[in-house]
Amino acid sequence: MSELLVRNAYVIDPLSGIKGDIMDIAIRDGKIVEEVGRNAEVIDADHCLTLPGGIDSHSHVCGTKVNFGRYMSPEDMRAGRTARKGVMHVTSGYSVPTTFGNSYRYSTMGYTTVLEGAMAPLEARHTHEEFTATPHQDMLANTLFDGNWSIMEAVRDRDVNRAAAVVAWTLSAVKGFAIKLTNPGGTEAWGFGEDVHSIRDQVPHFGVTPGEMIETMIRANEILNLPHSVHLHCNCLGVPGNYQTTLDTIDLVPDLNAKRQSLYLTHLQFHSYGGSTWRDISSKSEDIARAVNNKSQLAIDMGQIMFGRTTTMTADGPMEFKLYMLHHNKWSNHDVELETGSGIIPVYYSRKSLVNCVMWAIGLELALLVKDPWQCMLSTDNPNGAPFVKYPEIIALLMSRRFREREMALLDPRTGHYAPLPAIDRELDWYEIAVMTRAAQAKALGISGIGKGHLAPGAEADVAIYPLKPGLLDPSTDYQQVMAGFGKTRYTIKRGRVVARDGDIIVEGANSTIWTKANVPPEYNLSADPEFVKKFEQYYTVRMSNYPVQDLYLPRGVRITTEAAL
Amino acid sequence: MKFLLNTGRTIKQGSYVERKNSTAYRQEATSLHMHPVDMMDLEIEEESHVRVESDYGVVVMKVYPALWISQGEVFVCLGPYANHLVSPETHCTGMPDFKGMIVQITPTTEPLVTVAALMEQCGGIQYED
Amino acid sequence: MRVILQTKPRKNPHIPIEAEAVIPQNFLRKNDIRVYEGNKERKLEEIFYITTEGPAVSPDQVEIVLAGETGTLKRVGEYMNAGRIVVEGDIGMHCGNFMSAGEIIIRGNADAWLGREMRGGMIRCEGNAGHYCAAGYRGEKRGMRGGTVEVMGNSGDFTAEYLCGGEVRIHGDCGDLTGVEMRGGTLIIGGNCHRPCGNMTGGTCMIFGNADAMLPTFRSNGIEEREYEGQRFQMMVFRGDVANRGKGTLLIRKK
Amino acid sequence: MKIEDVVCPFCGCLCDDLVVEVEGTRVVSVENGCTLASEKFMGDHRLKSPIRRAGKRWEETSYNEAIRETAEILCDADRPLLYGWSGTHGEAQSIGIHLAELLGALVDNTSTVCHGPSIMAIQEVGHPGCTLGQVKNRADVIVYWGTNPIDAHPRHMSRYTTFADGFFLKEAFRDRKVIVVDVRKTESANIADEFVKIQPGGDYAVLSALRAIVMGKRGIIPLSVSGVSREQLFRVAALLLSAKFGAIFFGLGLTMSPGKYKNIRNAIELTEELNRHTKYTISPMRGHWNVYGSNEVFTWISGYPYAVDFARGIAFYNPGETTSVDVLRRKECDACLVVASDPGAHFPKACAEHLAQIPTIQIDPHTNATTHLSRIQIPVAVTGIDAEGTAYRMDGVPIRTRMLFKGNYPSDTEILERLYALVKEAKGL
Repeated sequence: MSELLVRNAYVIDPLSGIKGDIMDIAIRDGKIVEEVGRNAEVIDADHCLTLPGGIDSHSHVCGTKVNFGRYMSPEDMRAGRTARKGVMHVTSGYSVPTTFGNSYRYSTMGYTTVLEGAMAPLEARHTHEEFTATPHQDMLANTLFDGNWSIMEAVRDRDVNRAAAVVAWTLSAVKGFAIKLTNPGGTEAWGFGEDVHSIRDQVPHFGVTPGEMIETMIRANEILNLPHSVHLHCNCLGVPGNYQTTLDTIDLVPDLNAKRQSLYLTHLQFHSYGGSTWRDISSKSEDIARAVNNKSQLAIDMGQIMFGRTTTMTADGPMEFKLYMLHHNKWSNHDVELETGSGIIPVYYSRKSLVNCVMWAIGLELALLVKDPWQCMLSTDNPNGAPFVKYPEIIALLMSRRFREREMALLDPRTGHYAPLPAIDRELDWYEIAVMTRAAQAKALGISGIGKGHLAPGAEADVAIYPLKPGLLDPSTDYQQVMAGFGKTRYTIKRGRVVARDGDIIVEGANSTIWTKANVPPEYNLSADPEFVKKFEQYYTVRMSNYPVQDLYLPRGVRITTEAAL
Repeated sequence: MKFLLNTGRTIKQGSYVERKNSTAYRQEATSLHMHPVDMMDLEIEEESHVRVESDYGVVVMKVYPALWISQGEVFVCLGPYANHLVSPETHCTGMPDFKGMIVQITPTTEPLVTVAALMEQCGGIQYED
Repeated sequence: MRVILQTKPRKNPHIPIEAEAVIPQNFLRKNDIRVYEGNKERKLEEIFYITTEGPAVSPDQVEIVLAGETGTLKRVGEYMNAGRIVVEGDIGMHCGNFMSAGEIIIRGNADAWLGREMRGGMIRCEGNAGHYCAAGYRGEKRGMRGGTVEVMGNSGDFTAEYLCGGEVRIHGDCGDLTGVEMRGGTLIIGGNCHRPCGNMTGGTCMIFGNADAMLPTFRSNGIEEREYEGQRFQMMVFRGDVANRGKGTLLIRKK
Repeated sequence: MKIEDVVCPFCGCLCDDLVVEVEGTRVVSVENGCTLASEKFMGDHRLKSPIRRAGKRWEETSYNEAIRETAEILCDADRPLLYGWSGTHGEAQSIGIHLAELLGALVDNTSTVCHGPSIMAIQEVGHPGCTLGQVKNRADVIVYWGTNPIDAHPRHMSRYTTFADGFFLKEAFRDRKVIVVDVRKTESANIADEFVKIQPGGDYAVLSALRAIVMGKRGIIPLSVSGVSREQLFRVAALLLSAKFGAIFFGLGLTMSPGKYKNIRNAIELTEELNRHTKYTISPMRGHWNVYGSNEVFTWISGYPYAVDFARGIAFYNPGETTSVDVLRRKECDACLVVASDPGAHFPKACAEHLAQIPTIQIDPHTNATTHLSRIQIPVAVTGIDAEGTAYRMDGVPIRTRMLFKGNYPSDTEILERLYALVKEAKGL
C-alpha cells in the first residue's frame, strides 16, 4: 500500500464543483481517497494551483502517420534533443517528437491522459505499440471510419443497425475508443484523387453523401451506448468559405444523449472561414460560436494555430495535397485500403501572412465567444496548429486581453479587418481554464465515470500542481507568469506516483490504454457474417484472423464495456 | 576485357540465403551471367572459370550465357563474392556502388573458393559445423 | 591571441574527435573546453598540446592553429562567429557548419560537409574538399545561405547541394550531381563536373571546364561572356531545371 | 498439425495466408508460399549452441557466458556499432535501440545498404504512398522501376498488383497496364506491356525527362535520353497519364545506382507531378520482411529511421557519416554487435575486413558469412517459426508473426533483454 497526501492545495475541480478551495488531497494505491494514515508521504502544495491531470482530447502523437512525420523530418529532430538521463530515454524533435519526447513534455505540463485523434484500423497495432512507448499518459485512440466501405454500404442501405455492428466489430478488433470521421466520404474519393465539397456531395461509387454518413454514425454511436460521441473533422477543412459546410453539419445534429454532447467537432478553427479565396478569407467565428451556443448537444475543440514551424498531419488526404500545392515543400500521403487515408506536410505559420493571422485570431475567438467553457476545449490539434508545448501560451492569451493586444500589434495590420478578435474583451478565469483543459474533456469523452478529470474519492490520482498562486496573481497582467507556470508543474502525479517534478522526469511510467467494447447480439456479430467475411477476404490484403490487435499489445488495457441497444 | 558489373537479387540466392555456407549458395553467388558474344570474345565456354578483378578485390566466378544482358555488361547476384569487388565508397550516402562497377575479366583455371575461405581472406577464421 | 592545438598520439586514431567547441569565441574566457572521442568526453588537453600566445579582448582577435593528425577532427568552427582558424593539414567532416563570420583556412584537404549550412564568413581550402562541400542537411530545404567557400583543388559529389546564397568557388573538378537542388547563390567551377544542377530552381552556376552527362531538361538560352581568373570566356547559357519549373541559370564554357 | 494464415518472414510482402504443417519442432510442408517461403520454413540449418573463438579455433560456450562476454566487449568500446535488426521482430529492435542509448553506440539497420537512399529521398520531398490493398483494388497502371519482383518478391504481382483481382478491377490482368523499367530484361520485364531499357546509371535523366513531358514541356526532350528514345518516353508518359490510379514500385535499381537517393527523389517528384493530373502512389519494394519495422521502431524511439549515433548521448543522424559501411570503412568502430543480418555477405570487402579486426558478436539462428568474421555467435529462434513478434509490411501495415512451435532456442528478445540488464548493471543504473 502506498499513500500520499497533498496538503494545502488550491484546488479547482470543476466536475466536483470545487472552484478554488484550499484543501488536502489524499491518495492511496493510485486512487483518490477520503483520508490516509499518518505515515503517508506528504507533498506541501503551498497554496499552488492544483488541478486534475490534464486531458488532451485531440492530439496526434502515436501511430502510422505521426511516425511518418518523424521519419520524413530529420530537420525537425534537430530541435528538442535531450540525452538519456536517469530514467529518461533520449528524446528528439519539436513538432513531431519521439514518443518519449511527447510523453515527458506532456508530463511536464501536467497532462496525464491523451487521446490520439486518428487511428486507421488496419494499422492499429502500430498505434498501440507507440502507446506502450508513451509511458506517462493513459491513451485512447479515435478510430477512423470516414472511408470505411462497410459503413458506406450500410449508410446506402439506410441500415443504421448494420453500421453499429461494423463499428462494434472494428472497435473491438482494433482496441479503439471512439468513432472518428475525418472528411467523411472525402478520403474514399481521394482514392481516385477526388474530394467532396459539401455534406451533400455524392461519394463516388458508393452512392452516399457525407451528411448521410454523419447522421447515421451519430445514431449508430448512441445505439452502441459508446462513452464518447462521434468525433468529427468536418468536410472542407481549410477551404475559404467552409463555415457554411460547418453550419450545415451542425444543423444535422440531433439531441440523443443527456450526459454529453451528441457530436464532437474537432479543430473548429480550421472550419470557420468566410470568403471565397485565400485573398478574402475572413473569420466566421461569430456565426460558428452562435451556432454552438444555440446547441448544447455540441462540443468543440479550438484547433488553435500558433506562429512558427510545425508539421500538419491528418487523415484528410485530399486537403494535405491542396496544402502541398500551396507550399510546395514536401508531401506524404498514405491511403489505407477500404478505410481511410492520411497526408503530412510541414508548414510555417507566419505573422507576415494575413491568412495565418486570421487563422490565429479565429481559434482564440471561438474559445472566447463560446459562452460555456464545457462546450469548448483547448487544443491545437497537435501538431497541426502548433505543437502542444504551446498550450501555456494559449492559456495566457485567453486569460489576458493585454497579451492578445500585444501579440496583435506584431501581426499583419489588416488582421482586425478580417477578424473580430480586437473587439472581444473577455478574459477567461482559472476555473474556465480548468474546465477547458481537463474537466470538459473528461465529460465529452465520457471517461469521468472511470475516474478521469476529477479529484473526488475513487478517481484516478492524476494530479497536476502548478507553481501558480491564483490569489497572488492577476493573469490579465501577469500573463508571462501564467505561461511559465502552466509550462512546468511543480509536481505531476500519475496514478498516485510523482512522475515529473519541476520539469524533471523521475519515474519510468507505465500507462493504460482505454478502449471500448460494445456487446452486440449474436446476429450482429460480423465475425460470423458470411457477407462481411467474404468481402474482407476479397478486398483486404491481410487475412481476417491476422487483423485484430492481440491483448498483449495493451499491457495495461482498460476496457469500457457497453451494451448495444440492438 | 573490361565489363560493367551489375548485381541484384535472384530467386536462387534468396532461397539459399539462410545457408550461405552451402554448395548451392556458392554455386549461385559465383554465377556470372554474360552475353554469349562476349563469351566468344573471351574464348570461354559455359561454366568456365573467370577471374574477376576490380580496384578493390579479386574473385573467381563461373560464367553462364545470358541473352537478357547487354554486351559489355555482366550480372552476379548480390552476395559476398560480388561484394568482394565493391568499393566501400558511398559518396557520403551510406550506400556503396553495388551496381555499375568496372571489372576486368580474364579466363582462369583457379578454383572457386568457399564463403568461409573468402571470409578468411578478409581476416576471419573459418567455422565449420 | 594565438592558440596552437597540436594533436597528441591516440590509442585508436580512427575514432573521430567531435570538436565543435573549437571556435575562437570559446577561447576568450572558457578554460574548460570539452570534446568527444567516440562516446567518451575528453578535456581539450587530453587530445591536444595547447600553446597560447598573446592576449585578446574579443573573439575576432583569436586565431586557432590546428596541427598534427587533424583529419579526424569533426565540426571544427561550427557556429563560429568571429576570429580565424588555420588548419595546417587536413580537417575532418563538418568544418565550419553554420558559421556566420570569421575565416577558416585549411592547408590540406577537407572531409565532407565543409561549410554545411554556412551563413557568412569565409572558408578557404587549399587542397581538395570532400562530398557535400557547401551543402545542406538531410531534410532541410536550405543549404548554405551566405559567405564564401573557396576550394583550390577538387570537390566531391553533391557540391553546393541546396545552395541558397553566398558564393562557392571550386577551382578544380567537382563530382556527380554538382549544384543539385540549387535555389540561389553562385557556384563557380574552374574544372569539370558531372550531371550539374539537377532539379535547380534558382541561382547561377558557371562551369569553365566540361560538364559531362548534361541532363536533358535544360533549355538553351544563347551565349554570354564571363570572366574567370582574369580571362574572358564565351559561355553557353541554359535555363533550368525544366523538370522543376526551374528559374536557375547554368553557364558552361563554349569549346 | 496444420496452421492457417501463417505470416511469412522472408520478404517485405509479408504474405499472411500460408498454411504450414508442423510436426514437433519441424515444419513439414508449406502451402500458398513462394519458393523463398518454403525454403525459409523448411530450412533446417541452425547453429546448435553459442560458439566463441579461442585463438584460431572455435569452441562451444554457454548462453550465460556468451552474453556476459558480449556485455563486457560492448561496455569497453568507445565506438560500438549495433547493426542489423531487419530479420527480427519489433520488440527485439526496441530493446536494441535502448541498448544503443545506454552504450552511447551507433545503431543502424539493413536499410543502410537497401532502401536507405529511399528514406533520404523521402526526407527531402515526402512520400505519396498507400497500403497495398489500394493498389490491388484500384490501380490500372503499374510501374516496376529497377526492381524484379518475380525473383525478389515472388508473390507481389499475384497478391497485390498485376494478377490480383480487386474491387474496381474484376479482371485484373486484362484491365491493368504494366510498365517495367530496368537496365536488363528481367523475368518481370517479360510480362510488361511496355519495357523501358535504360542505360546503367541513366535513371535520373529519364525521370527528369518524364517529369518535363508530364508538365507539358515535350519540346525540350532530345531524340534519346540514356538509351530511351523520345518516342518511347512520350508513349510511357501518355500511358502513365491514362491511369485512373497509378502505382509505381521501385527497387535497388534506383537506390544502388549512381545518384542514389536523388534518383528516388526524382521518381517521387514525378509521382507528385502525376498527382496533379490523376492519382498516383509510389512505394519502395522493401527486401527483408521486417526492415520497414526496424525503420518504424527506430523512428519512434530515436526520431530517425536508421544510422543513429548515440555517442553524444543525444541522437544524431547523418547517412554517409553515421551509416555502417562508412563507419567500418573508416575503421571508426571498435566493437560490433550484429543482430539478424549478415554484413559479412552484404557489405563491401573492406567492411568485412574491419569486422574481422574488431570484436564482432553475432546473434543469429544460422551460420552465415559473418560467422567467420565474429568472435562470438549466439543462436536464437527464428521469428515467425519458433518465435513471434511484430513486423511491418513494406507498406507500413503491422502484422503479428506467429510462433508455430516451441523450440529449444531463446528468442532475440530474451537474449537482448539479458544483455540489456547486464549493461545496465555495469553502468550502475
